[in-house]
Amino acid sequence: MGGLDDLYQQLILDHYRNRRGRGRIENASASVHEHNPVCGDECFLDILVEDNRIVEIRADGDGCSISQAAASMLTEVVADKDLNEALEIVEHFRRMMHGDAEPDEDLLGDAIALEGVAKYPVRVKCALLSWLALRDAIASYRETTAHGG
Amino acid sequence: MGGLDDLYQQLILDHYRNRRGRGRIENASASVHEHNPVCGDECFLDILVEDNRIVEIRADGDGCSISQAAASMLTEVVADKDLNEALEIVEHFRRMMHGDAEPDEDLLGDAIALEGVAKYPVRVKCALLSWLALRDAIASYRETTAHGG
Amino acid sequence: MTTTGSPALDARAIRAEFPMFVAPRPDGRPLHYLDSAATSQKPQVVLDAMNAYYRETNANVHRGVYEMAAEATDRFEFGRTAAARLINHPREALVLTKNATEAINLVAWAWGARELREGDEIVVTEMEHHSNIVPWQIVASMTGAKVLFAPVTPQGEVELDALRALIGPCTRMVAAVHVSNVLGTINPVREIVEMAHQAGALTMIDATQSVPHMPVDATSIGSDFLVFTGHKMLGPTGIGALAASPERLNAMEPFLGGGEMISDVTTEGSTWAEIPWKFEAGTPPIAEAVGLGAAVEYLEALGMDRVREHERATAELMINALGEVPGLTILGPTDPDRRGAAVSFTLDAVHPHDIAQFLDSKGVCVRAGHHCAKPLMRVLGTQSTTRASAHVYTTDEDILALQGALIECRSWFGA
Amino acid sequence: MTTTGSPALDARAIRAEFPMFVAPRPDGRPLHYLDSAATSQKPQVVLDAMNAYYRETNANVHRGVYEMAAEATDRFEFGRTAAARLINHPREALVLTKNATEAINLVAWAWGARELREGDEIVVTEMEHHSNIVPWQIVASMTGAKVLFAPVTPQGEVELDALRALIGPCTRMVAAVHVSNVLGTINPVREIVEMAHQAGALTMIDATQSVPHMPVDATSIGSDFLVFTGHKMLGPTGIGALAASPERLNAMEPFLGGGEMISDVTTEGSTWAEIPWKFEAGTPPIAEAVGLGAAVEYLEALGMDRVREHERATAELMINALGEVPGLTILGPTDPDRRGAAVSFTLDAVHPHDIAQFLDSKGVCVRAGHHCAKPLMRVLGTQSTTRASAHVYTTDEDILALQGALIECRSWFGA
Ligand SMILES: Cc1ncc(COP(=O)(O)O)c(C=O)c1O
Ligand SMILES: Cc1ncc(COP(=O)(O)O)c(C=O)c1O
Repeated sequence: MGGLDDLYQQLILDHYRNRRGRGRIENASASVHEHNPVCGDECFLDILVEDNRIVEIRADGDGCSISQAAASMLTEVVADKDLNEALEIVEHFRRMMHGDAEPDEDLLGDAIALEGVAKYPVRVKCALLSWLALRDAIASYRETTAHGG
Repeated sequence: MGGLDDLYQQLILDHYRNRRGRGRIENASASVHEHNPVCGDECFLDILVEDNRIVEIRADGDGCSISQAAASMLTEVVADKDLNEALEIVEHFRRMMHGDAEPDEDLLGDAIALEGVAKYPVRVKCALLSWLALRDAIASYRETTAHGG
Repeated sequence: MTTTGSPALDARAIRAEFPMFVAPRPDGRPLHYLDSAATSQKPQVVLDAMNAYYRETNANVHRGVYEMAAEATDRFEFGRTAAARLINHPREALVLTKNATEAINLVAWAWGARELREGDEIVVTEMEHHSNIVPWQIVASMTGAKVLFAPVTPQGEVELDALRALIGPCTRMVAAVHVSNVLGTINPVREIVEMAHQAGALTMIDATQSVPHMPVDATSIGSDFLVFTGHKMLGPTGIGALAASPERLNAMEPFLGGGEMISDVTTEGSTWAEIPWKFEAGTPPIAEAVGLGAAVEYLEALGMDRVREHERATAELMINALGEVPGLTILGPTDPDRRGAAVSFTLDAVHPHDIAQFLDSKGVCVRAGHHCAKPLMRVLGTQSTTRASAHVYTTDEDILALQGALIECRSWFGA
Repeated sequence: MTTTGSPALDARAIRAEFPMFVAPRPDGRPLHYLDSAATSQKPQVVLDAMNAYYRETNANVHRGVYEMAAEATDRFEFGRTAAARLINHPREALVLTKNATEAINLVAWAWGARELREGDEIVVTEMEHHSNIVPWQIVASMTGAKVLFAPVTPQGEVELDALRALIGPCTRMVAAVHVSNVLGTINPVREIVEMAHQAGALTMIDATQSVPHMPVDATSIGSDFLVFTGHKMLGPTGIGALAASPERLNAMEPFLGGGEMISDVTTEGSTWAEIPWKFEAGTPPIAEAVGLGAAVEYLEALGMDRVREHERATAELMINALGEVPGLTILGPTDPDRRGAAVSFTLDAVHPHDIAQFLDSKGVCVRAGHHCAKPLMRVLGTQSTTRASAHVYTTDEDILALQGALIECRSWFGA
């Protein structure tokens, strides 16, 4: 069952069973709601931004172990990061998922454990769900503030 | 080249080269215009009816040897026939073309030579063009007279 | 045919006729293919028929004078004849399409986009596949018509009284699935068709999941339209069918325009060929029709009654076997007489994606997701399910492998 | 690949790779297949790719978690990638359809039926295949738009000045064929596209007869839409393609609705998947896409420049050989640089049906009829023509056999 262990590394199962950063933020600076068209899974992502920094991030919604672990890892790795840094991390993660980048543990933290997902195209969508939600949340935050919100 | 000789019997080539009953009838009792959707060939068929009898029949239009010979034979075999008899002959010919009837030379005259066409589905349409035109012409004649035309 | 003379199908013997089950997988994993509701495997005779077509008589159909073209036309039209015969339908009223979805869209566009008016209503059930929902939504949005959904009980049955109440003077079309691809429910389609006809509405029966698995008599169902798809009935991809009433087809304006479907074309306008060709524009799926014909002959030789009996028995076994898995909940009817062998379930909190992934590592192929039936998922109160589904080649071992893998899966994910 | 290193294709070696030409015919007749404009023969590699798909990894695409389904998706999407690469087009803007006809209808219905208004004009040429006429007539009759025909000279060329004069402020769409299936004429499509765009009209290029036979660069043609079909380019039946500008596809509402093409479906309404899947409803022609991919790879290995050079040389030989047949008149351009190797002709008063029938008895397969181009037939002043057409496997012997059979045919029918 080598393939399975490759995919479901211990770190992933650990994040899945003990999700970090779960829930919602009352007074979020930006909130987005994404869904995975393949399985219907949903992700609610909230960020609280201060001085261009993610001071709080929470992800909610049900999903498979990969999507839950990915969300859990995301909330850890981008916590307290500057918005541009966060976007850079998301982009690096996205490229790793598409097999376009050598994974960099300094950027990704625990999320490097998701590297094996890249071999399972359908599951790539699961892993990316919350991460791309963050990208959209940042874009939406910037749009609102640019318009004086 | 057996197949070819089977299809193009001498009688067929003879009718093709010397078409009988070609042309139009000025004061026709009924006229129809049919075309073969496969090749675009057209057939103009006129009949003159008196006392329920086909006193004159002419077919016009270009076409392949099979369609020309079939039209030529038609004009001979139904000449002077009662409308019901003519319809019966047409139906017998139609069934022969679809392989549904043993050909009866008494009914078909020279047209029995077209029997071999049944094996060539695309050519069946050629052979039937003028014959089905006659069926339509009789129907149209009857409709007009029924409505007091 | 290698099936025994006994009434029951010999699924093991049948497997030997399917190349997919004959060759070992490169990594040595067994193959317990339980995703036939998504697409079926193909017997060798179907591949042979298509290969023979390409090798012996490949030519474009319907207009060629030369013998090879006439032979191609014969083999193509034989596929239509076989498919029509299987469902007891007149062959001239069987339109070949690329899949069941196109067949439904054909009606939605050719009839609906032209005939529907503001305030008209189309009634579907909450149990429909997206293919029997979205085409109606699209033409409704173009015409101002409305799509109404007949409710489905949490046990996975259409509420017939509520459906009856929904159908009214504004109803122009009632569209319902024969057998649910998610729950396996067999719907009382004759009753539904009668209800609709009494109200003067047309009917569309989605028989995509019934035609492959049981005797289906389109004439006795009596719907105006009925669709099915080749790839789920042991046939190739790229072909489906619309069986319609001949009067309806004759009355309808065409859908796709182009070669083959015309009688005459002028710069002023065009006239149409006879049915069914009036609805088949362009070069049809020729080899695919040949393959479909071979699939129908294969099913006929097995006997659709026996195919249904195998399906019933497999459903029963599956429901019993799954019932023994701790934490597993079966969705939909549990009476095997009232369902097909597509069985959806949930397993504690383990997500369907994880289940399907784990099962794959044991050689068990199942589907996880919304099964193109999101409105039904909402009724069931879930985002996705895991579905195991069978066909004539499904054996007891497949079901036992599924059961065993599910038990292991549950503990692996620590549920 | 068994072709030599030399610049010219070795058609005899190529034939050895096509099962249709390898097996002798049961009645011993030779096979001079000169009907490739209707459909092409298939190399063994195309059949092998489809068989391998069915044997090794047949599963429904895009949603399956298990490995076999992911592999099926890969092979399917590889077909799209290959087809897009062949015409230098972005893969996400290449929609797979069942044939070229459906691809044109997709645009006519999804765009035309929704966007056209009374008084709008669609300009086509008199040289179009019915598939690029009838869809426009159908949506015109639904919307009140008009279809205008740009004239073609008796020599078989589009009158560009007249076309330019026809295109005006009411023109919404200009639809033109790249290479005529009847006359072989190569049209100046870049010029036509520019004319249309200057007037603010959209453009549809029917590249069904060009993509199989010459390098076609969709990006440099620059049309909004361009279509082609698998079965004429050494691929299987049941697959075609619409190459569109990505912006256009994104802006368009969908056509066929159903599984695969949605993002979300609710009882209130639905949202769509990304392009190209937004336009691919239901189970796609999976094995057919795999076969198309193999056909593209085969053509690429031959080299499209060399394919075109073989086509040009064959056209030249055909025109010379036919020119020596007494009583024979070639329709369309005679300069091989300006045409493909589909050559229509008349032979005294011998009817095309009789010619095709006689030729068949000599093993020569040609097409007789209106070639789905009745408006063009009227321009040419005939009801039907005989057409011989070639592909990469066409040899000099085929052409000489055609010539010889035509000479015999003429005397047999006593012309
Ligand atoms: C020029 C042209 N356009 C369109 C078509 C239609 O192609 P298909 O029948 O594959 O849809 C053809 C082939 O018949 C053609 O030659
Ligand atoms: C119930 C039902 N209807 C329609 C379809 C659509 O079939 P296809 O994808 O072949 O068009 C399916 C299969 O996915 C189905 O299960």
